[in-house]
Amino acid sequence: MADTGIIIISHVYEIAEGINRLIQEVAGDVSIKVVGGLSKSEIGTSFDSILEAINENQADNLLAFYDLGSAKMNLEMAKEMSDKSITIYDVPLVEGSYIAAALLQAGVSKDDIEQQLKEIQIAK
Amino acid sequence: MADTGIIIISHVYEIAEGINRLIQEVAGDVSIKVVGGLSKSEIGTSFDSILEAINENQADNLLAFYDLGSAKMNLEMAKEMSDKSITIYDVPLVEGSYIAAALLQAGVSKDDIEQQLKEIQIAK
Amino acid sequence: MNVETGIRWMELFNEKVQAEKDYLTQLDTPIGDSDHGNNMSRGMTHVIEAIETQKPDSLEELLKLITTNLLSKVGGASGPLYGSAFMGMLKAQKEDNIPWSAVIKSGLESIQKRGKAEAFDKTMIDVWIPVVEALENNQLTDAVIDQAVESTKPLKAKKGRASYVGERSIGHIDPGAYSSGLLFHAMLEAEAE
Amino acid sequence: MNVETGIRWMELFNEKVQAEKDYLTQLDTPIGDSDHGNNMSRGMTHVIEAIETQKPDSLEELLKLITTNLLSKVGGASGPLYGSAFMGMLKAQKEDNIPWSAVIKSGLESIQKRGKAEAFDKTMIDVWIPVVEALENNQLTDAVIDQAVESTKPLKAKKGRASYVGERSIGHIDPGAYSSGLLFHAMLEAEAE
Ligand SMILES: Nc1ncnc2c1ncn2[C@@H]1O[C@H](COP(=O)(O)OP(=O)(O)O)[C@@H](O)[C@H]1O
Ligand SMILES: Nc1ncnc2c1ncn2[C@@H]1O[C@H](COP(=O)(O)OP(=O)(O)O)[C@@H](O)[C@H]1O
Ligand SMILES: [Mg+2]
Ligand SMILES: [Mg+2]
Ligand SMILES: [Mg+2]
Ligand SMILES: [Mg+2]
Repeated sequence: MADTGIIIISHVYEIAEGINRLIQEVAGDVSIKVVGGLSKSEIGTSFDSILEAINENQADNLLAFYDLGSAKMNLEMAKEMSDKSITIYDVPLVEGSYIAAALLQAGVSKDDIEQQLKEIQIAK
Repeated sequence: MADTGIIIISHVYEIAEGINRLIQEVAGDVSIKVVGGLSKSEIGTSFDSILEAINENQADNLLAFYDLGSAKMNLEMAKEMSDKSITIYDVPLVEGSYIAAALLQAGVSKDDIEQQLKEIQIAK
Repeated sequence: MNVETGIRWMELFNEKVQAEKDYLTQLDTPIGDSDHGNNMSRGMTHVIEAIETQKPDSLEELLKLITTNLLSKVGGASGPLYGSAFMGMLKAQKEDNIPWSAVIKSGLESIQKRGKAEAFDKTMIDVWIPVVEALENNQLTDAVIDQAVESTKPLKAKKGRASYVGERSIGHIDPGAYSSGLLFHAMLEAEAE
Repeated sequence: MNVETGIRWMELFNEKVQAEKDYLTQLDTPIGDSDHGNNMSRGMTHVIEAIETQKPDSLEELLKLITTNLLSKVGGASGPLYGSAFMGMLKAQKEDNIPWSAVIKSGLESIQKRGKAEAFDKTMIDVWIPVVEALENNQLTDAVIDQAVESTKPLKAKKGRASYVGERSIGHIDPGAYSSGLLFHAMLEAEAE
């Protein structure tokens, strides 16, 4: 599944960078791009930097994870403007992206990953 | 509910610090302590530093949030060795602690907060 | 609406946002994350700068510029929402002889498509809905706008960050409703000039 | 078991952990986060240092020192688990005339209390359970230990990080089972000396 990657969107720079370190540990071969904050110090998300992360990710199929609702809206806009196939999951940011990364690394198919993510779906 | 605080345990330094920034934004009056990683660079959790965070938190009633299972085990050991009243929630780390912080800041009771957290409980 | 009035509209909206920046943030404190003033101020500063440097000479160019700047510079939920609103207006405005009320309505629909909010969820659309209705009947006044803003106070939030505090959101004006109020007050003023 | 044998046990365990550090990490790669070697190496380095500086002169002191160092220095799930194991052994060992098999059994029970794993969940307890049984029958050998470690290979993980990869955990030896194997090999060696 080398053509499936992960993008992580958080309102905060450190959260995104920290998740990157956490999941790199178990998924060194998975293409992961993270975006956190409007800048290193400003909290928020922006459509531009999400689109940038989508483009920078080597993979054409992306599993996307976010923290709070407003990140999701920007993610959806970026998805609509991108040619890549992007699936946004309403699952816990840290826990969901960790599971997806571990499974991608283990070579599990996207369908099977979605099955597992469904079990931790939450209203966000 | 000035005597109710929050502790956040993550395997990664940046995740804990980032969550602190995210929830301080909505809960400036809530006593929050976070612990991330074994050190700034090493991923993991340790019983000692969790106990330290528990003690440093001004509040005697603590709502505790963690990322992955091994953090929970250390959290449980620290809970057993502390005199404070600590409740550990099996909810998404970022989303759960954000909701709890926002509600504590709004003056909502612990029971009502637990009701809301139950809705996002996951197997972790 | 032509491009000159449109530019004036944005200038007046910007003035109001900068003047009421602290109040917008204050509204976003009990039921949000205290950044709506900052968000709107940053976004509108960029819109004004872009107007000055790019000097749009059609309404279409103006709406495009507003859309991209709000989308990428606001930073909060209101970014993609106001961005979507102006994108919806841009699309509608391309149609021949479309009335202005229909353009604003298209903006509202885009906000709803993006944010999935319904009427009375205590969001900015609780201002947009009555404004569109009044526009359709040629009855939009400052009083109509103020009343719509005020009507968000008793509501319980069902969308956005305010929904996290549930019952506790009751009794506070929604910050996005207030900034939308400023937007429509500015529109009336620009049209009157 | 007396304090001298206990210290020798820890020295031998440390030697094995340091010698097989890379292999432990390798086992933790397909089904974990590639740190079990580092975790155990760091933890045991502290245990040995503490033995050298504190010079425990009773089994109780020794077990206490092992407990606190593993708890606070290992860093992974194996920290609270091995820490709990030695804490359980410490408690049991205080009873008069308790057989060593019962002390180890109390360690096992503490691991289960902490980690909630059952037999065949593909964790370290899949080594501890057969070891306790063999000890009770006075039949613990290196072969019994090796077989227990190997038995984790076909299992599907139900606890710990390996459980996240579900089916994909099948076919790999559990790293914590392997390090527990080293612990018991070291115990047999220390007792034989
Ligand atoms: N799903 C939504 N639909 C419509 N409006 C929304 C939605 N979510 C939030 N809003 C509006 O956005 C405003 C908050 O904007 P802002 O504070 O800038 O963003 P954030 O909540 O991300 O900090 C709210 O007051 C509300 O009017
Ligand atoms: N709940 C549990 N019960 C028993 N043993 C467990 C449990 N969770 C993990 N383990 C053991 O811990 C080992 C992993 O240890 P380690 O890699 O040091 O920690 P981590 O998984 O936190 O990185 C596993 O191989 C397994 O034997
Ligand atoms: Mg806000
Ligand atoms: Mg915000
Ligand atoms: Mg590990
Ligand atoms: Mg680890």
